[in-house]
Amino acid sequence: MPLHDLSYQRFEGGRTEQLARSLAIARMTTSLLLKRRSFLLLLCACWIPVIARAAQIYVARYVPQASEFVTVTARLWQEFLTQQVEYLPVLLVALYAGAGAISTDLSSGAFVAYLSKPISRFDYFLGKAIPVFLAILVVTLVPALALFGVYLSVANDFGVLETAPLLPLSVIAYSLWIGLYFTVFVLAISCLSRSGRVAGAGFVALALGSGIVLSGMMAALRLPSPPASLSMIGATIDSAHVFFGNVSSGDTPYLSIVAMTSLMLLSAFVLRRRLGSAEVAS
Amino acid sequence: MTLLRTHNLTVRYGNKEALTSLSLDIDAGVIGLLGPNGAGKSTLLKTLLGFLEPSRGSAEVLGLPIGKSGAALRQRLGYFPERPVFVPGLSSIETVALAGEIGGLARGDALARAHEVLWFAGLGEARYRLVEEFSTGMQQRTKLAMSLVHDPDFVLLDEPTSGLDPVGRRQMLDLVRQIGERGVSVLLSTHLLHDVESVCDSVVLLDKGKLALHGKLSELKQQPGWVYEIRVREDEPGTFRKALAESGLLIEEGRDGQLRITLEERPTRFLFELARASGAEIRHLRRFERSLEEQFLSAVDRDAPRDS
Amino acid sequence: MSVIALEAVSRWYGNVLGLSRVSLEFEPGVTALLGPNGAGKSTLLKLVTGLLRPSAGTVSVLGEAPFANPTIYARLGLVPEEEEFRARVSAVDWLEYLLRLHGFGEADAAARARKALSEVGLDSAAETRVTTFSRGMKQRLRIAQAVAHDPDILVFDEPLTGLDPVGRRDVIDSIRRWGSQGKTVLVSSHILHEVELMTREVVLMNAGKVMASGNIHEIRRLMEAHPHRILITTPDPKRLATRLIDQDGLHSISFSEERSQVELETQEPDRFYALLTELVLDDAATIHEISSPDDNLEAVFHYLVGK
Amino acid sequence: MSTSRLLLVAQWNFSQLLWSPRTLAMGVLAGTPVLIALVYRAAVLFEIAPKGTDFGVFATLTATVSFPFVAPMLSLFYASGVTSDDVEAGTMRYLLTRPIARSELLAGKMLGMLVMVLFLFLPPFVIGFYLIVAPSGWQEVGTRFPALLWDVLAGILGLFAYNGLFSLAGTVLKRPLLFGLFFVFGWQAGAAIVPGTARYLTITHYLSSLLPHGSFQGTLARLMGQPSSNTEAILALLAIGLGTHALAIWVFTQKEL
Repeated sequence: MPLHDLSYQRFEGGRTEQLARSLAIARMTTSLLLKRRSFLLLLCACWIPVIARAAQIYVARYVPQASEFVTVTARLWQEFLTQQVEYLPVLLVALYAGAGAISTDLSSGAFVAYLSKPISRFDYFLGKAIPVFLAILVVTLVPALALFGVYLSVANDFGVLETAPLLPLSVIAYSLWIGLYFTVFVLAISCLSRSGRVAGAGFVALALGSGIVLSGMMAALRLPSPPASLSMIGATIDSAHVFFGNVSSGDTPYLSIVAMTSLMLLSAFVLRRRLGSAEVAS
Repeated sequence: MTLLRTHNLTVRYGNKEALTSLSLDIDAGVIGLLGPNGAGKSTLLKTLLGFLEPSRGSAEVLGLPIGKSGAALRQRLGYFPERPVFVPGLSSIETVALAGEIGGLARGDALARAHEVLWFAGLGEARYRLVEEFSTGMQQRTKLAMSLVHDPDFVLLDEPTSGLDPVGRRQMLDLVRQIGERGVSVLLSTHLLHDVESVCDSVVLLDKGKLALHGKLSELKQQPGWVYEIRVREDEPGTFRKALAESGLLIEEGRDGQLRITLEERPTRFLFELARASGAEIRHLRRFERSLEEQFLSAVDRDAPRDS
Repeated sequence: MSVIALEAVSRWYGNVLGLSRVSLEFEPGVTALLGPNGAGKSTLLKLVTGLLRPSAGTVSVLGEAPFANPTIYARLGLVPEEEEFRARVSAVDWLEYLLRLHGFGEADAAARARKALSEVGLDSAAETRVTTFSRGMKQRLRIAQAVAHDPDILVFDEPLTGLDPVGRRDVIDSIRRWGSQGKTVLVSSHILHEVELMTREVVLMNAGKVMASGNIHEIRRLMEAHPHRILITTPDPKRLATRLIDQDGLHSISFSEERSQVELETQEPDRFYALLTELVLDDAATIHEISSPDDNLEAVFHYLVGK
Repeated sequence: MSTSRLLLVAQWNFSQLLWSPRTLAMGVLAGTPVLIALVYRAAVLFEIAPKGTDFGVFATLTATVSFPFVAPMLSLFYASGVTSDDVEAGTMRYLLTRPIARSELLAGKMLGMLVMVLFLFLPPFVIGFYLIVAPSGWQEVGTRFPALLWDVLAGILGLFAYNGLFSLAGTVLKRPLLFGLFFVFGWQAGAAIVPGTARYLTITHYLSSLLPHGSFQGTLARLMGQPSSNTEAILALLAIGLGTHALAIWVFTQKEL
């Protein structure tokens, strides 16, 4: 019987592709999030509006007395998604999953450990962005699609989809759009501070504060309502009109798209500068 | 085989030049990287890893030019950072396996290899516990495993024994030695000269971003002539020393209280006679090796301001 | 009355034991606290400096309980264990502020701050912000803040952390000096050969208890379970070994022709050292080197801690 | 307590906060009244804003931005760090081992903190007032000046209360920011619109009762309950402030850090 050598051994196996390495970070981060009961509770709470909407669809179909004031149109999906933003679910999920994502790595030294491995800084960013993005989709795209399921299973025709055949595409595109928007923004805030708490507070202050200060200003000026494109949440809601094809409503939906794109570009710029700087790696 | 070659390498850090026209040519092996604070040791490590960009000059590690090679070079490098590292919520085994996956190992391979290197690093059942709750010693072991898990050919260790207790330190140095024996080159950056003396083949000493000393450890330690260190037990302190001085020997006193005497050849009866005559008994008598500390102190500019 | 006295002191953190019924007294001079990680050294130092309260027993410093006790702090200087240290001011401003908290006037505080900085070799970095300091510079500053008000009691938790060889040498010399000036200095350190340069007085701790305290060589002498090893280099090891082998009190003896060495283990080292002198002088034996690899702190530590 | 050391700590803490990166961000927040005032003036100049009284604009500004948002946020971002700032920067141990009583140390720090927050809050507020009201003529300024004084008094008392509460949270809790955000945007907003006594456990209630130009809480809140009298409101705010400050000091003297 041979004596086994337990001393240091070299590795003989093969290597994986670059993308697999980002996905490893993403997978680990996601599983860490899902291990936290408070996060699961938050996700559940964010699904409460879904139940209300499902009930609405059900009532509209089966309770004839209610059909006058409870109807189901293409508008339902747009409202559902914008309300997920307006009444904070998207914001809270982004805050929970994203605010500490990079700052914790900076303060715990994990950032340097990741970057000393054969991955690029973009790979790292991707690994951090995917979980946040997915978490946002779990409270937007997934329930919106589930509502289609509910609708089709209770309806006896394709009603809404016949009048608006592109609706599923609109839902998907808009969900991805807000997912991308909040992911990039929250990560940009996250990489600016080594403390997840400060980053989280900054995110909340900017996301909510832009709206509060703005509406305060408009109230002082006695103007009816602030241009949506100037507040983070307002712009997100306003931009939905573009995706759902009712450009004539809302303030200036295209302006909101432009404002959001600018903020994303700014965020990307911040991320690039900050993650790339030598100071972060020290 | 050349491990690391730099040519006029200049790196700026903020508005300060951390490395100045550094030209090095180092062969594979276990190399000690020494230097006072601010000498540029960490800067050199970070430059090799591609965290910092040289403003002038070039460097090649394992035959690959730094900067351009990026990920391909880091595939063959392992890095043990000086500061603590953990991923909140992850156990030691998960952290190391993750490091393995990022280092390009398939998931199953990474987990198996993580167990293997953690075993090697001496972390037993504790590997299932959270790294953030570890003592310094266990954290350092986890860091060592993280730096080795993707099987690098060259590991950069930044103060691996810092914060370790004497037992942990001894074990860590044993591990470094073993890694070296497996054909992995090691660059050991440290302030503890004893560590370098006990595991390194050669030494690179930086001072203010420049090369101050480079050579094989055995050659550096050689002391020309017959110099001995001697310690006696005596009834009346100082008598023996006086007797030595009277006999015309060259005497120096080390900081540890031992006397250093320069003889003409190997020690003879003469010393013992002298001891007995002055009521002393020789307790320690050894050929003196130049300590790395003395070389260090003489090679660096001691009085220079060391601001960063 | 001792400067610092601990009487049956225990300290728990929840269920975790930090210190268990420790009684110790510290007098002026340098005393080193040694032990593996988790031995309770830091807990002890925090108790002495009043950052923690004992769970049981009493700690007294200059006759008073130290927890949050300003009277004690006027006469005590602490270098805490290394942690994040990001004062967003210049080193000299930081020191001046601390000194003013001691009650020194503005000019006095400024002068003392400068003096302390120059003592630790930071003069030229006095105006530099602490956040930009290297690890070693921060450690020097930690030492400066501990000594700037000229305290009688100095407590150092790993004072050499992060220092380069130049800094280590300077600090070791300073610690010796403060000890010889009559200050009571407590030092915890892991680097044993450096401790040996600071003092001979040690307290060895393990698992929250004191295993031994006193002079290193005395402790070594008392450890009868571990015989002393003596290594002798001689051109004719076989002959020397033959001469020594009939002696009483010898545990073991071995020799290697190849390395020209004789190695012996004995409980009575004094006797064998004397014998060696006799052999050389009266029996014409030639001895090139004599050394005792385990008569040092490193060996004592490893024997007591048991690894 | 020796006043000179307490003042020394306060002064040091103030200057530390003043030159911190946080103040840059907070300055933007604190400056919003001035910003809004400038926008208003521009709007009037280019005849965009509909007509109304200038003072009405100022009242809306205080009621929608300054008191419900700027004041609690300023206080939260500073006061919640009254001990943790030093702990996180690793400077706490050096302070604790100085011959100064812990109560004095924390009292000094909190004083510095209060001055800092007032320093950020009041000047833009007063400047905002003048920018908005002054063009209506000095007589109008004179008439409205007592109202401004009441606002300033309310600001001081409100920030004192908020600072105490958030200092206490910062001394006791691990996540004072989360608590604070919940308190401001969750609890205070919620308690105002339910009938009953919950409103008496908010700072906004007393603060809005004090304001000379009416409550800044929404219409719904006004329907649900009456404001307290000025004396009650002043006493309540003082009591909250003193109580929380004292409690924070007590916790700090007992704490092992």
